[in-house]
Amino acid sequence: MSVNIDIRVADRDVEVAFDVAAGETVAILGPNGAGKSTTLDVVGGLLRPDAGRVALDGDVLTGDGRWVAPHARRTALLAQDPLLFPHLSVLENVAFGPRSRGTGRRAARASAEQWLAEVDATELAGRRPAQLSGGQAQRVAIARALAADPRLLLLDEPMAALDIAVAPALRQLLRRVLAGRTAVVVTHHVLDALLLADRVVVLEGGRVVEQGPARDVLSRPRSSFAARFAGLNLVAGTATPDGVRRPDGSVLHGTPGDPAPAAGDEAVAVFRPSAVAVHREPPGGSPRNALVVRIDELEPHGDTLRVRAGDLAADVTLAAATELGLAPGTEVVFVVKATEVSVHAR
Amino acid sequence: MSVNIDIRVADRDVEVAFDVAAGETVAILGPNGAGKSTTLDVVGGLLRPDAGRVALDGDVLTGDGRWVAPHARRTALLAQDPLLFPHLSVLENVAFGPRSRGTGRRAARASAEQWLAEVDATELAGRRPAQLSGGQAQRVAIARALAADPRLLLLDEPMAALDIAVAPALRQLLRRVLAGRTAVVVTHHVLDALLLADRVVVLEGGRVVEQGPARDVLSRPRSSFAARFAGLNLVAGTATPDGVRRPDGSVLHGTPGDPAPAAGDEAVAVFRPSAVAVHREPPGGSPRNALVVRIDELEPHGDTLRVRAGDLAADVTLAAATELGLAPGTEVVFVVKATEVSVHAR
Amino acid sequence: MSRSRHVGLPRWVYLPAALAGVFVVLPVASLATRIAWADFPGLVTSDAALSALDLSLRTSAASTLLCLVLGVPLAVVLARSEARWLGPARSLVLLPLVLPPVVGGIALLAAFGRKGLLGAQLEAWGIQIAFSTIAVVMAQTFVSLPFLVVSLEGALRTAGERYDVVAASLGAAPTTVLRRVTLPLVLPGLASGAVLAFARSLGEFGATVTFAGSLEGTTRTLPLLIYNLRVTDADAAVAMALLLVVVAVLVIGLVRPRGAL
Amino acid sequence: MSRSRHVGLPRWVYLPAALAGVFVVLPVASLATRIAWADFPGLVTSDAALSALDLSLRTSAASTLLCLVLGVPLAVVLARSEARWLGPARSLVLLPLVLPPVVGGIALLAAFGRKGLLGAQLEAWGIQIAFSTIAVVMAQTFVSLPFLVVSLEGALRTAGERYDVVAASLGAAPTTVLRRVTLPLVLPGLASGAVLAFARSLGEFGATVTFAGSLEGTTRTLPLLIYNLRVTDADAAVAMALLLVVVAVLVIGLVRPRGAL
Amino acid sequence: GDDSDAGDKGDKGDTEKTTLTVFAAASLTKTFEQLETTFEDAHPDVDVKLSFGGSSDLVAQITEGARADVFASADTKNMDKLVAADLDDGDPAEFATNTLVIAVPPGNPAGVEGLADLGDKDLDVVVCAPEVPCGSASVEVAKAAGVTLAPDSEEQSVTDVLGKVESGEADAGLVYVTDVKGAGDAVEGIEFPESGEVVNHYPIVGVKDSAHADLARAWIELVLGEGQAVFTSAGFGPPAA
Ligand SMILES: Nc1ncnc2c1ncn2[C@@H]1O[C@H](COP(=O)(O)OP(=O)(O)OP(=O)(O)O)[C@@H](O)[C@H]1O
Ligand SMILES: Nc1ncnc2c1ncn2[C@@H]1O[C@H](COP(=O)(O)OP(=O)(O)OP(=O)(O)O)[C@@H](O)[C@H]1O
Ligand SMILES: [Mg+2]
Ligand SMILES: [Mg+2]
Repeated sequence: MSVNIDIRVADRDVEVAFDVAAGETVAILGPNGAGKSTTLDVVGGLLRPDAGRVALDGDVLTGDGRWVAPHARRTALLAQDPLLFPHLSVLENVAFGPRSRGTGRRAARASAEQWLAEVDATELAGRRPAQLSGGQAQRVAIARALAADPRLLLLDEPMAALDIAVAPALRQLLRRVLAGRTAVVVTHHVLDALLLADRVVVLEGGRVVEQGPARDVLSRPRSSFAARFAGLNLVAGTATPDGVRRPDGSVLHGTPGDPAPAAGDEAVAVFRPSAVAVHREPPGGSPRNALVVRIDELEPHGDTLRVRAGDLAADVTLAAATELGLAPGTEVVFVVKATEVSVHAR
Repeated sequence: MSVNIDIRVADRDVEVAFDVAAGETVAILGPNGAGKSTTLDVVGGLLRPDAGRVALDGDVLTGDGRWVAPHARRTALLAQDPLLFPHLSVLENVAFGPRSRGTGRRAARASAEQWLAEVDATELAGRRPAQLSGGQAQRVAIARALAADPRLLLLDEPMAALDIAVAPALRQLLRRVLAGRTAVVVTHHVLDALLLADRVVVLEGGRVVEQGPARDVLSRPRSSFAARFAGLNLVAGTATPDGVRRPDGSVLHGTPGDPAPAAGDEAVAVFRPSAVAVHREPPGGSPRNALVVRIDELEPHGDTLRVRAGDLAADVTLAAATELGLAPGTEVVFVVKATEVSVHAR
Repeated sequence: MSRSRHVGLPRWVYLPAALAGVFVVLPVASLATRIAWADFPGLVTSDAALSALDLSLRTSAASTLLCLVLGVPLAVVLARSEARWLGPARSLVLLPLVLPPVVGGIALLAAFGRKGLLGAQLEAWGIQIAFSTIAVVMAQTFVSLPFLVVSLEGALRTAGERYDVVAASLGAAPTTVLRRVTLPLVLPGLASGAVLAFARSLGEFGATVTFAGSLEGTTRTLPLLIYNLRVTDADAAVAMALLLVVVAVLVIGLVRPRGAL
Repeated sequence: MSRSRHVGLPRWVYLPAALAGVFVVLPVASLATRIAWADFPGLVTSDAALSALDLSLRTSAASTLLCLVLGVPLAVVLARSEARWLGPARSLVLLPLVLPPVVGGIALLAAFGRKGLLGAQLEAWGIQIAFSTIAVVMAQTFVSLPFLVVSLEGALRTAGERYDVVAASLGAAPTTVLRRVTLPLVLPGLASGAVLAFARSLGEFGATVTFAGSLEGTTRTLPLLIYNLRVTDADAAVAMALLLVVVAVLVIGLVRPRGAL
Repeated sequence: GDDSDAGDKGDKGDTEKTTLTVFAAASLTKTFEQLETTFEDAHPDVDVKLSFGGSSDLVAQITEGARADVFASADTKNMDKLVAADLDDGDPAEFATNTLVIAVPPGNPAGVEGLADLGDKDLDVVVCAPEVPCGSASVEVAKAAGVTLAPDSEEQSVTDVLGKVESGEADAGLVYVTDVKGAGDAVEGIEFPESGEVVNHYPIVGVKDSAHADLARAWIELVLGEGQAVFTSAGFGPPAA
């Protein structure tokens, strides 16, 4: 299910082109009004672009004079507003997709119940949408989109309005269902982008300003928007009980993150540059990780200084940098507490 | 404008009582379906409680056999769903509140323009709500609620759906307008709670499980829900150019946070316990802050250990704690990087 | 046990509303005072009355059905299609509304009568429509259709298309969307439209008498009987009219879905 | 330049929709074929025709206005109030719908006629309604009111109350909510209702002739003239009917708001 | 004379009754309903169906193909239309006449005494519209009497005139003698000398191509013969010819 997107919507000044490989999840990031929802609408067939084309596995959905109706695209779109059908119960809402695809009443019901259980909303099955809280409605809408079993899943801010207690569970659910599925997810949250997406596309003012593998974009953002929330340190390796073993055999200690990896799994350790302390000598004390590195460059970042060494970055104040006499080529120790490092399954 | 709330909505199993002092902002926190929106609806007069009362400055709005109609309460409610009037332009939407209160056409327009400018949406003034992106609609809805100039402002997740580029600006705007205003804000974000609210009320399953000054609840949460996202270190003092001067004269270095304080202002430094490293001796290196403290207690916190010393807490791994031989009564150095400490104006 | 968020109505609204109620109810109540109640049971159970009532109910039900079958698609097309030529088409649907019913009957004769446009063809096939029960149903459908179409189209436009779009993106084909989302959502409007059509059919007189004639058991519906009776026995006519009203209110009361008029 | 999200319609829908269109348009078109076009201009510009047309337009406009003034509040109360007694009240509004118009006229006489319930009182105040233009307007209002009320109530229920609630919480008093939010949001439904009421008034015959009589310039509206003419000059009647149709379609086409029927 | 089964060409089973359809002017409603009983008593296997309406409506329906066996008109003008359309089966025969009378509400509250009072503008007077038969008769009578009528309404039918007088809405109206008689106590009739000047004639005829021409002839015979008593007692005058 690879997707080629190359579209233009003139009256919203949106002109976007990117591809999604088969089985890949792409996250779209960007400020309000950047054209994220517009892009999803066009791919889902809810909006006709002025020009360009959208192709799924080579089948042209839009463009070249062709037009495939939304229902025939098998692209489920979860919009920003949950828009549950007010006249159907929660269960009937979730069963709507399967029923529309011709699944029998009983099977559709069973699959709806299963998806409701997945989003932790089993007890809401008999309610009307008007009787749900905002976050509950959002969860049901997620279940409904997933139950439709689409070839391409389009999610527009699926995690907005979720309380922090459910969000991790849903993030894990999404990770599970997105694995091996072709999907496009709009999000404002860096962790969602990192954990759910293989690749990231950053939109600004209706144009793609940056795209690439999620790790690259998030660790070394080039666009100003991505830079504001990304710039993370990402260290890949295999999971150990208390951290990640790097290819060179050293272990980076951390605490298990949202999708906690089992020992031996592929994993990635994530920590913010601001959490990295820079020392001339390895210090004693609680921090578990002391990495000896050679500074590549120093770049000012607001009133702090970003110290780059290989893949890693540390943010320090100007005062500290002066005091320590940091300069490119200096050998230093990057120190980061294990509690600041979260280890996620890849 | 003090508010007394003591209500019961039987069919949603919500039974909530708390007060809001004049000029105070209260944040309501809690998981999905906890009854947050229900509480706001009752206070705003959109829902009749089965029992109990709501009083504004002693005037009974609901209860004791009285009932004041929503429009007569002067309580503006910004609901979770922006619900902009589809038949009015953005400007007319924002001018709706002032017009309804009897403001002249021109004055209402002027005030609407001003509020639109405040939420950075001036260029949207002429659009219809259908032509807005999700986040744009949310911003306009905020402007509309503020323009109504209510005695009591009720905000239900005002920051959901906002991109991270606008969110800080809007948070500052809200801080400005909430200062000295009586308001109740529902939020899922700890930073919002900390920065916008004087007091925090935590709901779970329709009941108040915890309430108190924002700093107390966020630094030492007692309810399980609050514990999941709070537990911050908060250090109050006066702002210096690069940190906060504590009452004892020592300076905690940090980077300016969202509402950056001017030097000499009252300020609060915020940092997470996980960012605090524990040393036996002050280490060299980039961290600016080394605080000598005596350990009060050690409490296990998942697979980490929370080390409490006076007002401050540090999270360390069990391995580190064992290695350092931490125990109550031990004198240790809490080390935290200046880049991990954000300094906010109070 | 959902409790809807609720905003009060301005008090003054009740004054014109009550006035409107009185204006509608008072004449009917006055009519009831004119009835010789002693004769009433006998009058309304006479053969002629029962046969007319039976015919009225059957034809009105049939024409309401026909209105639904033809009118719902038309309303959907008018509400949802954006084709230019629909603007004028929309006005044409109003024709039977403004035509006095008798003229409507003449128009139907001109189309389907023996000498009408299609009539010759139909006659050749051995079908004679005019002056049959089918003609009654056609006359009623002709005058009632616009009521269904207009009120349903208004409801469809008010409801908008947001949920249709969601349903389509979940894989529902247009027919499924129509059946499971669009129409259920406008159920109050659809019910209002059907009620209007049924009521209009039940009270239909002019087009029926012209196009279908007035023959007991075949084409003489209750309004036609009432018209006839008025010539000979005004009291009986009034009693029969009251019967019609009661029956209509009962039927409508029984079939209307919750919350719909 | 908003481009609405758009879901296609099932293709089969166009078949019954087209059938419905044909069923409505064909008779009227057939009628047009019966007209002696040479005489047409003369007929429709005769004094009698012009005076009847003028009277029809004036009375229909007046009764539509009256329907709006009385009917909008009634529809709002029926759609928004939750009082128990409104259930039966709702059915009562339908009465004039099912009453054959002639009986409606008799009912109006029973209420407002000289010997009617209120008539004696009115006469004492020196008000005589019968045989006046006011009677025409009353008869038209009586038969048209339910159309406005029913279709507006359907639209109000479909639209729901979410925006009303928002408006109230922004400090809008109920009257402001009604004027600036509730009614603008159901504008398509309101327009449909007004069009229905206007059209029904324009075609009204039975109640008018019974309650108001038929005198040129005072009470003889176009449908009454058509009925009269039909006896002596069927062709003239048909021509006049066509005039009525054209005028109605024009008036409705000119006044209807964008997007409304 | 009635020859019972003579006209029955019914090819349906003997359980099915043969239907004889009679179209008659509305003013004949009561009398024809009486005759229906008489006829059906004499012809037990025949079901008479009566269709009443304005004479012009009925003619229009017959020309448009309505299946009628007999047509009885309230005036000669409409009968002539049927003949002109060549739908008559034999010559129409006149079976009754009718004259005008002034109808006033019970007790005659306005004190109407004669036709001249109907020219009084202060009285509420209703008449039939000149286009309908009773209206043209009213115009002629007034002309003959030298009175200028001042109507407040020109009604579509006799029934409407009667309705206005019964309800007290009008002080006086011009209707037929039979109408006043039929209305019983609801109105009073005031005779006036000029009424003889204008006489309304009621012709009847069989309709061409009737499937039951014999039965139709039997009905017409009943109307012209034995049935005359019924018309007389309803207030009709005898046929002029
Ligand atoms: N129906 C419409 N007509 C015209 N312009 C529109 C319409 N809907 C959205 N826009 C505009 O198009 C641009 C892109 O909107 P879009 O909804 O795609 O933004 P987004 O990236 O999803 O933003 P958000 O994060 O706020 O949801 C915005 O400037 C918006 O104002
Ligand atoms: N109209 C209703 N009828 C019945 N129950 C309702 C209704 N609306 C909400 N509820 C239920 O009442 C409870 C409280 O809902 P409420 O909307 O107040 O939650 P909330 O705290 O605002 O949650 P969220 O964070 O998801 O917005 C929930 O269990 C919800 O399902
Ligand atoms: Mg969006
Ligand atoms: Mg909520």
